[in-house]
Amino acid sequence: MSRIVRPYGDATGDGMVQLSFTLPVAAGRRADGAAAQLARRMGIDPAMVVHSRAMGPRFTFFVVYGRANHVVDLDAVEVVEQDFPLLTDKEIESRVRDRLRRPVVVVGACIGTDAHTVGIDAILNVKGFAGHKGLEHLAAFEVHNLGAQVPVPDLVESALERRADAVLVSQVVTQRDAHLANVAEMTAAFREAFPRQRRPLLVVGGPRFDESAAASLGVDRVFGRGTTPGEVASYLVHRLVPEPEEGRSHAASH
Amino acid sequence: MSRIVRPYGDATGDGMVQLSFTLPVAAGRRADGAAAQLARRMGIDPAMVVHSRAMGPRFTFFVVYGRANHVVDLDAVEVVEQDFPLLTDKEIESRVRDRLRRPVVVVGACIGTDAHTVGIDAILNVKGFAGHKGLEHLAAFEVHNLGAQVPVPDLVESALERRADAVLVSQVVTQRDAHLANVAEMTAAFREAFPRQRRPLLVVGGPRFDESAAASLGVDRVFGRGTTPGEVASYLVHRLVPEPEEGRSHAASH
Amino acid sequence: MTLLDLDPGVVTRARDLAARAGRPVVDLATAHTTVSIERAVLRLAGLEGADHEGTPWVNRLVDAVRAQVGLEHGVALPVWDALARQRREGGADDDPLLRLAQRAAAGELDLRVPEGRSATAATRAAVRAARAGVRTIDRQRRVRERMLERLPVTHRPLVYLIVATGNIHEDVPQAQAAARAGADVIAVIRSTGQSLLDFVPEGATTEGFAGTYATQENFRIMRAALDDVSRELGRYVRLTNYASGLCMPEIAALAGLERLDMMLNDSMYGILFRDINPVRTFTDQHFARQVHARAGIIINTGEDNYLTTADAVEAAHTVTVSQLLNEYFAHQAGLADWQLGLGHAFEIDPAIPDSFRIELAHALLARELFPDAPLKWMPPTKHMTGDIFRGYLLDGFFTLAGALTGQGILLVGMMTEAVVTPWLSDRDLALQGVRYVLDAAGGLHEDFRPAPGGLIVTRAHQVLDEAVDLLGRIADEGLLTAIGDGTFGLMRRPEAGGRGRDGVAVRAPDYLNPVCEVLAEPVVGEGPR
Amino acid sequence: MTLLDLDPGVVTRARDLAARAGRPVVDLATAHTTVSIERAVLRLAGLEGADHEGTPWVNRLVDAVRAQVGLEHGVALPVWDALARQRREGGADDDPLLRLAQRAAAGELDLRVPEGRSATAATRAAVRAARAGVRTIDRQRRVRERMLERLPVTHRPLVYLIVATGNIHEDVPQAQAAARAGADVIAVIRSTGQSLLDFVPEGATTEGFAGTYATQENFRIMRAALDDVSRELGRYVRLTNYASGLCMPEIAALAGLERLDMMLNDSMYGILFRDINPVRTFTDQHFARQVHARAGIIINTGEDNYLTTADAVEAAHTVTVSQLLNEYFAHQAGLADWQLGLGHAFEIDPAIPDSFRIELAHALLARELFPDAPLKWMPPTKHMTGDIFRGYLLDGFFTLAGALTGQGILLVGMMTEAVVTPWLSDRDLALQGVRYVLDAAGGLHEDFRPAPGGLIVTRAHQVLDEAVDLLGRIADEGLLTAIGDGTFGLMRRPEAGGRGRDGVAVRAPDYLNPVCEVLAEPVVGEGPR
Ligand code: B12
Ligand code: B12
Ligand SMILES: Cc1ncc(COP(=O)(O)O)c(C=O)c1O
Ligand SMILES: Cc1ncc(COP(=O)(O)O)c(C=O)c1O
Repeated sequence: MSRIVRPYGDATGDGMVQLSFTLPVAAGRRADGAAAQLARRMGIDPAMVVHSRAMGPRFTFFVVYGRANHVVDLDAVEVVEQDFPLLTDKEIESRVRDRLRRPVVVVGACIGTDAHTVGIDAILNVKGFAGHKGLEHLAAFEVHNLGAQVPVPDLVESALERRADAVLVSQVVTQRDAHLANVAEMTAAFREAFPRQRRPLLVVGGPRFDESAAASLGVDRVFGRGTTPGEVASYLVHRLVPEPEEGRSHAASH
Repeated sequence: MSRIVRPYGDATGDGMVQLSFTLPVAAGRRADGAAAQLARRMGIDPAMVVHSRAMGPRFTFFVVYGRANHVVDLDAVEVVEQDFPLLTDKEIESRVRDRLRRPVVVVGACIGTDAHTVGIDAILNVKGFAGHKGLEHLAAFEVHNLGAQVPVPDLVESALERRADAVLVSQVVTQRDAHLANVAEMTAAFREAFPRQRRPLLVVGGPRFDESAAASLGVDRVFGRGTTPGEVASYLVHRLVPEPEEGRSHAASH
Repeated sequence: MTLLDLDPGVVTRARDLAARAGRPVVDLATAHTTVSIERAVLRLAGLEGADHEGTPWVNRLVDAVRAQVGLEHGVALPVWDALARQRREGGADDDPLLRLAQRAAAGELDLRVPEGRSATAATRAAVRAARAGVRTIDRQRRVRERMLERLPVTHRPLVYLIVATGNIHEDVPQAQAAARAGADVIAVIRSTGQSLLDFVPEGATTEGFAGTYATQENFRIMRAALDDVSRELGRYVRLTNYASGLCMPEIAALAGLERLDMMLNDSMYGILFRDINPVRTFTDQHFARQVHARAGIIINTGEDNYLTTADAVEAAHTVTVSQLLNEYFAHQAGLADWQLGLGHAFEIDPAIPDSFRIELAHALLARELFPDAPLKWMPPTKHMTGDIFRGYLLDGFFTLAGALTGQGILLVGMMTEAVVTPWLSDRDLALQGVRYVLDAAGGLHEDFRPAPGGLIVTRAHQVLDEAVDLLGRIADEGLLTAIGDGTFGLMRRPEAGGRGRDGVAVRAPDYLNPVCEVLAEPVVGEGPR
Repeated sequence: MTLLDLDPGVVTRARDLAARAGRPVVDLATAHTTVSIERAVLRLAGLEGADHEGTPWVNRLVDAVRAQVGLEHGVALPVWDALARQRREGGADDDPLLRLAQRAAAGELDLRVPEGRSATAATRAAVRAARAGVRTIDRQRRVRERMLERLPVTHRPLVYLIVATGNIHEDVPQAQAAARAGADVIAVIRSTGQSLLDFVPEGATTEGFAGTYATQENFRIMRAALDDVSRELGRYVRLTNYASGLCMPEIAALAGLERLDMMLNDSMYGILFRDINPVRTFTDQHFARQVHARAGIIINTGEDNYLTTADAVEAAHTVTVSQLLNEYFAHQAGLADWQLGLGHAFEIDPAIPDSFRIELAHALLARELFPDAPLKWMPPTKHMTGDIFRGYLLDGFFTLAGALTGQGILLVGMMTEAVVTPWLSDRDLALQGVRYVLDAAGGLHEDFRPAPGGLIVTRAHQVLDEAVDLLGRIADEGLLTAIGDGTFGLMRRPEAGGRGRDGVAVRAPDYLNPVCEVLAEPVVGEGPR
């Protein structure tokens, strides 16, 4: 099987894509030309500007169709493969009971000014998500969900107080990269408050995160849209209560 | 005013664009990664894969949002500016009456297997387009509209017979570049049938043509989507019945 | 359902006028034959294949007959007469008809119009041969009926989707994907030029423009692929193609032989939109419909097309007129009401105030005029633009109008209508949109009660009245004159003009069409569905 | 319109129960004051501006009062008493209140609760000062009424659109563009964190997250910009912001002073979705609504939000219950029915069969329960995904539901709901979609007659019955208990919890709120609209 693929409109290899955007230029032939230029710079050639619409005197919206000349190299795809086994509830319960002999302590919050709790609640609360129950539902976890708009210092304090094994942070609002700024503030605070060895596992999640950005964000793991509680539970157990052969990358140590 | 602009999402310079396409890969994390890779290769970074949907086991459809890092250089935009004055009906009538002293003879057709006559009818027939009446409506033009699916040899013959000043060809179906093939066949036939000097003006039109492609298509002019009869009439008069100061690039000579 | 409170008197009057306008055309059709009808006869008698240039043997043989003895007697008499002689002459003969055609092509054949006993013998042999073909059609019909029992599709509308890659081998997976995603009917659009070809191409084809050639082999491949996916899904997926253009009768025959389930088949489309000669079209059409009637195929008519060249409000009554004419012609050819997928479309300029309600008026009028016909409801095309978002929304409202007015066959609209032939993803998105509307609002027709005397009711009455007026005019001046005047779709098509005129012949008194003879025999085991 | 055939007895019972459940809360609200109410008093009395750290002078002064004499008497008595003394002490005094605040901030002020003649004098002076503020509100209301006469907006629904760039100077052109493209109401969303700030930021602001700070100057800038565009368009474009969060009363006052036209103002939103203390919220809310009532502002309540955290079918009756409570509280604060933009939303999972008809049932129930309220109809958010095409279609059906059920204020849905705060093009596309639906199908309500005993009618009755049951329970156990139990939006908020509790004080017997005094005086020239 070929490891190089192209976009598919209605035939293999046709490379066809659809694009839309606004340019801050007045509508007209020149604007259409500008749109075609942008599309070509993006590697779309031929580019058909199939729709352009004036939005007031200074902006024009475009729809472009065309052939993207870039290919996708499937071997070079960066993807966070699920690098841990998905465990059943039963496996999680027994592993934690037998090996850790106490519940994994999890502190969760929406930090900064973000008040979107539905995502973190979906992971943590019994109610869960899309038919999967949240971590609370398992005896293997002791969950402290601090809710919305939690200031970072409060989160750190709570993590210290509860002796958290893992801190789960949700960020949904991404305008002006608020989520990145908040996560940076959070990791800095944890680095300051905890010695390296005792720092809880830092996990962030939210629909607009790039799952491959954990290292650059300075966290242990990032979860994106559609995450299920089971994935998070499995990951936490994998990292905190590893099977002997799995290695002890970040086993719970207190 | 800056001559470099970027796409505009909701703030100047944010560069935001929307993109959708299908890849021939099974849905999943790897597919999402492949989509992100393609977007990045197109210069979109960060690229957010906000939607992916399996279409059967072998294809996945994606919607991507992100920041395009390409800029538009307005000075480098290729555009066929309207390089002729837009004339009123009255100007056209009097110019042709006074200077050519006979109507401009126009032969029009949809060639090849294309049966989409609405576009060429819009330009030629009285009924016209979007409130503008077609060329037939002016005494300045003698219009022969041959209709749909006209074989190129028939078109050439008709042009010879009518002593056409201009031949107007419409092409709407573009699948497998049918329009390009048909235009190539047409220009070749006209080159063969007419000495250079007596060859009628060759004009092609249709919604998917790139107006800047006249030279590469070997025609005198290309008209794209939304063309009005007035533009075509003005262009024909400009080329065939030039004002003295306009130069005689292709004046009607028989 | 009588939401519009139509006056039964006016409705009856409309049908009477349609009959008055249509009768002379049926007489015309039954007084002529065409090369394609005669080729269809040979196809049903079992003549398949093409020569090394790709010219089908049926063309070779019909051309030979026409050259030697003229078309007016039909091909059956000269051909079966020649066959009898060929048999007598001896020689390898596992496919005598093919050999005859080959000999005709080689110019080795001496044809004549038999008389007396030879004629009687030729007639009997020809009818026997035709009966074999018709039996195959009957068998396919029964296969369909059985499959529909085992893999039933009870919901309405049937969701109808187009594939058009140009390559039958790309069409197959796309059609199967569409079926899996919810399509009930798959139409394989034909290559742009096919309708003007005076022969049916042969074999599996991979190179079409904006569509795939309709060939017997392509029909067979697609029907088999859809049978597979039907079984997988537990739901019979119907196949559609186009019995239109210069080869309408042959395509109709092939459709019956290969178990297609619906066919685009309009009485005037070829005249108006392909500039095919009117007499040729009406003659072909009558024969094609007789074959469809026998095959249990649902025909889809093409009124929607008028609204792509004429205005959907101004010309609304021309749609109604054409539906009534199509109904009349269909009945004359033996089609039952359940086989009449009369066409209409959601083509009103969306910028017009109340456009959606006017659409409802038109759609409901069709529904109430033809209560037992499935009706084919076509999506917006003309007013679709490169604004794919707007287009997606418009398609959603089109679907809603279909659900509110009980349309039977819903052609799925594509957001890229103004841009490209549909992509894989366009179809998937479109089906998703249809599902949303039908699932979320499909039952809303229960709550849809046009206000008495309101815009919808008034508009529907107005269109019907205009239709009656126009029918009156057509009945008086003749349908062919009306077509010549640009009554339909603003296209003017004079009776003497158009392509394919020379393939028409007036039937001689001894004209024989063995297929028509067989079709006139009583059938066993027929039943609606 | 009585399409649902609701039992008037059940409706009356629902209102009676809402009154029983609400009464104790109104008593609670009028028995308390809050820091923000007191700051609102100072604002209406003319105290503007902030210190070099950006802390508003109203905060400085209220904090000083609270520190020195407590909040329970209100700030008016100590402040105007101190002002009287300041006047007597002499000094530069073109803005004595400001000087007082500055002195308080510098710790130079000695405050006391005046008694006897000093109290009477302070009361009189405070009321006079408050009256000036209320007169400005009255003047602004008259300006709005005059502008609405000259630049009338008679169509319904009002098309309501959000801008949210974070930068007031980017908001202005976007708002104007939206108005030109058809928006009747512009809402400027607030920066995510503002609701938890216990002060109102000052000045024009350019840095907000997912919204722009609500400041008096931003209000002024945007109102002026919309006045310009209103004149240009010949149609008064309304401005909306959020009287919500810890500063609800102050924002309400600023909205009146700067002629905002609608305000998001819910009795429970702050409790449920910002974890603000219930007593604080209810107390703030009562005062804020009194100000809104006087300003002729339409409030928009927040029931739609419940359906983002709870299921829209299961929790449908909680919306009805909350609407009835919001109505009761609003009436108690003096708001008229035409000022009640009660909220609800199109948030049913589109995958549910008949989801659209169930939406119609819910929307029609609200319409028939509150026939004189404008009703705020919110678009799908929760079930929007990155599939922007599907989202665009869903938004179209949302608009249709609004038109079919006569909603007064239509919040325009965005196809990018699940992705980003709206782009310029999203708004433009969205308005185009709204225009299509309203123009093409806006009149369809004439033809919409829910089948008697059908799904829509049955569902509406069921929701009303469930609402009555729940109201009964709440009336018995108390609203605060119900909120603590997670009755609304599945959020549990105990009475003692939440932010801002320490800004609440029980009113002392001598508590004076000069604004409330003025609001209780009869007004001249008031009239709906
Ligand atoms: C519900 C909602 C609200 C509710 C929130 C109620 C609540 N208690 O949470 C209310 C109505 C209060 C609200 C308010 C606002 N909202 Co809001 N809201 C939404 C909405 C509709 C749905 C979000 C949601 O619940 N998704 C469902 C959950 C289950 O999905 P999720 O969050 O992605 O979580 C999943 C994964 O991401 C992951 N995950 C998430 N977090 C975490 C954490 C960890 C540790 C892990 C492992 C995994 C994980 O797992 C979850 C399950 O799969 C979205 C639009 C949309 N359709 O997405 C807008 C949206 C998120 N809101 C937005 C905005 C701007 C606001 C406001 C600021 C503006 C306003 N509208 O007034 C306010 C203020 C909120 C604030 N201060 O933060 C924007 C954000 C834009 C951006 N990208 O920056 C959105 C995208 C809407 C929009 N297009 O404008 N909102
Ligand atoms: C109407 C229509 C038809 C009608 C045509 C009737 C007729 N007599 O013309 C009918 C129903 C017959 C038809 C049939 C088919 N159609 Co068709 N049809 C359309 C439709 C809906 C509108 C085209 C139209 O009339 N536009 C209005 C005119 C005014 O616009 P225009 O053509 O762009 O012309 C303007 C300019 O381009 C310019 N212009 C055009 N020509 C010229 C020439 C000159 C000299 C100049 C100066 C200017 C000029 O000026 C005009 C005025 O501004 C389009 C979809 C769409 N919304 O665009 C599909 C479309 C064009 N059809 C298509 C196809 C594939 C077909 C079929 C092959 C398949 C089928 N559906 O069965 C058949 C066969 C037709 C054939 N053999 O060619 C495709 C083409 C795909 C592609 N890009 O290759 C489209 C895009 C639909 C789709 N998405 O699949 N069609
Ligand atoms: C009734 C009818 N027949 C035929 C066709 C097209 O077939 P062709 O052009 O291949 O004959 C159409 C196309 O829409 C149609 O509506
Ligand atoms: C009633 C109500 N108030 C307030 C808000 C948001 O305001 P904030 O979070 O800024 O208080 C919303 C948001 O949707 C709302 O519906």
